[in-house]
Amino acid sequence: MLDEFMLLGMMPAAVVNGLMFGAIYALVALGLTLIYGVLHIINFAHGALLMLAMYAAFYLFRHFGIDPYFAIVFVVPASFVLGYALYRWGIGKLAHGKDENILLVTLGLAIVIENAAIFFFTADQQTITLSYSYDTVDLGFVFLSLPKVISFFASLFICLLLWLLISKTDLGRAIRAVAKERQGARLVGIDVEHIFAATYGIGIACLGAAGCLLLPSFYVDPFTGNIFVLVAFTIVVLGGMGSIVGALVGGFIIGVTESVGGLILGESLGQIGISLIFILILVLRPTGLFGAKS
Amino acid sequence: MKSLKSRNGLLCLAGLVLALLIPQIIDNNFYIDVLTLVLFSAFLGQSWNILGGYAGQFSFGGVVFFGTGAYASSILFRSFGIDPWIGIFGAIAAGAAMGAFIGFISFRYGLKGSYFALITLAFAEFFRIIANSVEFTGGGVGIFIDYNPSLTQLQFDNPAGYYYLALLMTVISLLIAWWLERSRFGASLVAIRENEEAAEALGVNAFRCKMYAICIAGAMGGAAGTFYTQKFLYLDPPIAYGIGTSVEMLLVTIVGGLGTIFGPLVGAFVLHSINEVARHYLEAPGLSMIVYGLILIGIVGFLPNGLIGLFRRRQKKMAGGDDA
Amino acid sequence: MTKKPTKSTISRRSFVAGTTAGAAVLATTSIGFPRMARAEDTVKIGLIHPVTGFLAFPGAQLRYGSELAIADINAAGGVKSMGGAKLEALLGDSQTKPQIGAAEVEKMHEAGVHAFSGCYQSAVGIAASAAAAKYNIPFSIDVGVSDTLVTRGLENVFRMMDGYGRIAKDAATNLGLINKAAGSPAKTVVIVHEESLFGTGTAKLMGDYLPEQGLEVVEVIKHANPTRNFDNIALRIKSMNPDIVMPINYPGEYVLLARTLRQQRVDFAASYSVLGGGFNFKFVQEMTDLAENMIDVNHWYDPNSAFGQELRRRVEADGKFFTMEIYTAYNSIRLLHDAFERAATTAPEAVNAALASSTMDPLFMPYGPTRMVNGQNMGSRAVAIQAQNGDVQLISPTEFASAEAVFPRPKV
Amino acid sequence: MLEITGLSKSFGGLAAVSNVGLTVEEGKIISLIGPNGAGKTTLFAMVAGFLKPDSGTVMFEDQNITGMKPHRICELGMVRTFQVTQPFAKLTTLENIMVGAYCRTSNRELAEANARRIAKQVGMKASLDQAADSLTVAGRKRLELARALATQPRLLLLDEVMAGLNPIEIDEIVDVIKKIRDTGVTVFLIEHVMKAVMNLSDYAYVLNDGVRIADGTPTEIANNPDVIEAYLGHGAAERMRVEGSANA
Repeated sequence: MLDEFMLLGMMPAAVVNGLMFGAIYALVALGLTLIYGVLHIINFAHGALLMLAMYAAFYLFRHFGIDPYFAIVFVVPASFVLGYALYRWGIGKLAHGKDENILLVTLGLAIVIENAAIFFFTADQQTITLSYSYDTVDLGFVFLSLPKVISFFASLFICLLLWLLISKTDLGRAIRAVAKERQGARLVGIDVEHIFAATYGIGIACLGAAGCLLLPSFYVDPFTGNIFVLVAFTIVVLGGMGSIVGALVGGFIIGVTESVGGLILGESLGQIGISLIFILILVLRPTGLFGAKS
Repeated sequence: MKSLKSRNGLLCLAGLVLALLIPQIIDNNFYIDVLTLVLFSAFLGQSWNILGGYAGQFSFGGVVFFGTGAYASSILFRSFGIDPWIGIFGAIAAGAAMGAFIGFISFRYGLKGSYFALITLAFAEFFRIIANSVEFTGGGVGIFIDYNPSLTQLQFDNPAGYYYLALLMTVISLLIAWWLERSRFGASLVAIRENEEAAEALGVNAFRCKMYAICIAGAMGGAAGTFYTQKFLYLDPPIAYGIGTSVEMLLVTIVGGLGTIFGPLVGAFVLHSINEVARHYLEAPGLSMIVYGLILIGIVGFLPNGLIGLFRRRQKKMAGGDDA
Repeated sequence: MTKKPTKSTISRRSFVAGTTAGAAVLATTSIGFPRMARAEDTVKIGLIHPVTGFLAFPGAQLRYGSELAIADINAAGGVKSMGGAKLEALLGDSQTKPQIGAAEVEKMHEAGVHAFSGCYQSAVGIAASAAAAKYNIPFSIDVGVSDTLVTRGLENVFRMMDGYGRIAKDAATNLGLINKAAGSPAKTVVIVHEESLFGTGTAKLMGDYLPEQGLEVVEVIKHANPTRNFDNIALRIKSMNPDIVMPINYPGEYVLLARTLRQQRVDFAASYSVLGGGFNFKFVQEMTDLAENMIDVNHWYDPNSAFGQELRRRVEADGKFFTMEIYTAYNSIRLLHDAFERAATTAPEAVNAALASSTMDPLFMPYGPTRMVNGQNMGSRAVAIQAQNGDVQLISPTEFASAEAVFPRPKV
Repeated sequence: MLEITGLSKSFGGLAAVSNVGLTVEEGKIISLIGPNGAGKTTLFAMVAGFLKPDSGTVMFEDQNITGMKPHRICELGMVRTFQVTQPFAKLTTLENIMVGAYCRTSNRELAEANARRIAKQVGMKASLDQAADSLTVAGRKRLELARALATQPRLLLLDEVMAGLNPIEIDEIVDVIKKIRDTGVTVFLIEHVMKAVMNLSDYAYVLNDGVRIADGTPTEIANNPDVIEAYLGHGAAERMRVEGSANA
């Protein structure tokens, strides 16, 4: 058995590994937190849409040989358009403004997308191998797989872009205005429905990027997306619903918690760290680390 | 108004008589079995409805009570030899205790809305991992229940037995909802749902009412757990605490009609029927569920108040006619 | 309304249809297939598999294998002792849920089913076979690792393949043989298993059996389903420096683990999995490099059998992977057909008796005729297979081997 | 009946109410007036148990109720209404009032009878089966009043029940409040509409910037220079502030 000394020795590696994955978690959570922060809805279709993005990256690679990291250029805009359309002509229309109905519509959407994936893509699990899949970056105390390192920096970069978008552009200002005061925004002439749809679109675009970044170091099947959803919820709550910085920091914390928890408690019980953080943060500080106080 | 009420009473009675006769009328065990699943879903849905529909406390982890009850009676039987027909009371108690535990933590800290929904989700996940990691639940290996059809085991050698058990449970759940709609407690829950602060100003002890509600929901979920294990004879952490059941609970209720007596029953009936019919006609993998999902979205889109809303609207019109 | 004595089924049904909207939905869609006039010119086999939901891939493979067997049998003349009665598949979908699986049993019973084959998940198999037991309808488990399936004393349940109990034994024995043949270079094993019944149960047995083969289990690592990141596990394995890494888990985790071990430059004599979820032709062909020299213990066809080679060719020509689900499903149907043939009736008691005394040749599998003890075929056996040059070779036991084991594997 | 001493509350360093004391005598209509932001609603919230005071005590019928939960205070016989009406939107008027009536009985028939009686008293008989969210502003104000009344209070705290009503509606509600007082219920109200205050009150307290600046009969108050100053000065200041922020 491993003794404590050896565990301690592995700790730095575990922390770094946690940070690597945490960045991708953050990206998944980013979409969720944005949608929650502005539209106040919990998007149950999140996992299904992530899966769809991963399939997009997969087929772009298989049929056209497009590297998944480059595929971001195609998948992100497509995801935005899909998200925008889904909200503008789907979720927004059908939900009649009721929370419970939005929940059901997104749930129904998830069922349709997942099963359409089974129907069209089959339930076969797919993985891709890139020429650099097994290349690593040697930090001395740990090997980091090159795809994960690329994903890590790409995630950070995308978080930065999103932050700039939200805080520096007119669209971002409008989004923040709508998030803060719907009626007020409407009164000053902001097309609130358009902003809602755009926000949903941006949220899904984040998923598009996350799908492309995940594919090289994971697998995709019609249910893969759900694997990341509970984690994403936890991050959203931890970081504070609606907070971009919160999602990033939350992603790192959860990534490290999972990694270190797994090391200490074993990879089965170790998962409990995530739900414990989830419960504790809800009880002790429901606004999250960076959330606006109500 | 009076005639409307007595007519509704008659309708319910007729429905009950029909439900009792169904195993005699329908000579088809598949229908009986599907109806049993409908009743089971309706019962679980009603458990969710009391907390989510009446008290307005949406949960994404309703399964946690079901799983706790299922484990309680299974462990009582396996480790202490207590027959399930007694064990079900243990399951009810365990479910209620779980309700009190989660309720105390959540309501004490004033969690509402999405926050409450998410903490229940987190608790379900928490207990799934715990059940996976401790010995007395059988860990990941789970618990097998011996196949032994007899009344004391709550196992039956024909589907009608389970049907009647599920019917009994559903009728009890309907009576609980009926009582809620006519009692001070129920009025308090609804007031809390609509506006907690205003309710408190009018003398409603919101914390206590929510605690009672979550305990009742927990007790019902616990009973459902025993029913499940005695019918399907195996229990493991994903079955006990998986999100699928939580989703089913809220799905049948919202589709049927939130905060209504018959909402969960109507929702369960319609959704199960759609699933069975779609599955029958569409055999290609995935296709039936695509249709199911589309119909679900359609129901929400066209009937924002749930299926019960349809009947409601008609009834309101009739009530108006009576007054005139 | 209270009097309803001697009416026929049909009029009773129409009575219901006229009374409640509820029954109307059910009745008009005829999803129960009215149980009338049981024609004996077909023998109906109910197939219950998870064709939707997260197990849709193995579910679809099982359904495909079953239908292939039914087509082959019918082409060869059906059940000859019953005047050439054809087999007919009733397709069922458990949606991965025990309750749906059990409901499918009732549905098919109403449709006049004569035997079942299913269900992949043990939890579904347990619920469904118990439901079938009420009618004593024969139930052949095509895949289902839990030994509880056959140890409950249900007289209608039979399993052609092994449960994890006997597979663990076979896995240990074969590993011992391979190791000894190479001069016993391997001494230590790290087991990495998933957290449910399959992984936990098998891992526990391996812990008992491996020492008998002179191998020490230095660490048992349990992981969640799903596990998103195997970096830590790889690090732990690296620090233990074992000779054998033994994964016992599902496809997604199997592949992730293999990739991570490679990325982390973990060196060992062999990856030796038990019922390795991800080890199949797809894996070996698509990730040839990674798969090279990995070993799995599983139900595998006999690569030297002409029938097996032909079956593989047909399946692949159909664009499918020739996975173990196809063999077990195929033989599960053959097992039922053989029993009907010998019983010459569909009467459940007679068919169950015929199943219990079955001595069927498994044709393309590397073992002898079936020998049922309490519903479990004691004649079957799992074998060790290895990925070599983009193909899968049977390496142990040697009497069926198609290639020699590469063990220990050459350094990368 | 109600005795408040030294009540203070501040939010993030800003004092909303500081060291306020006042007395409400049984059987009277007492007003609490003052400009916007004077701390009236905060004071009410503390009295009714919705906010914990930083210091000071609230005595109701010689019982210390400081920091008690709202529902307990309601059971003791003191109930508040909300400045921004808080109807149970999806319930009917009758059901809304019944929630209040259930405070005194768990019997459904009795609660319903009481609710109907009170609806009649406040003039809502015609809209009993109407959903609360379909009521007019005046209707909602009445509903707020009716619900509170249904808890059978001995002291009724009314927070601006006349705001947003037209003069005719105001006259009607003034009438209703007087009748309530005549049934023996003490009324303590926050009001902006000066005319109504003059008309209604037996005694009035004036709050400005969280501090009690005057008290007396309505006539005394109306002639109190401090009060006039507070209202006008603050009003002027308010106007300037609004203009200033619009330019920013």
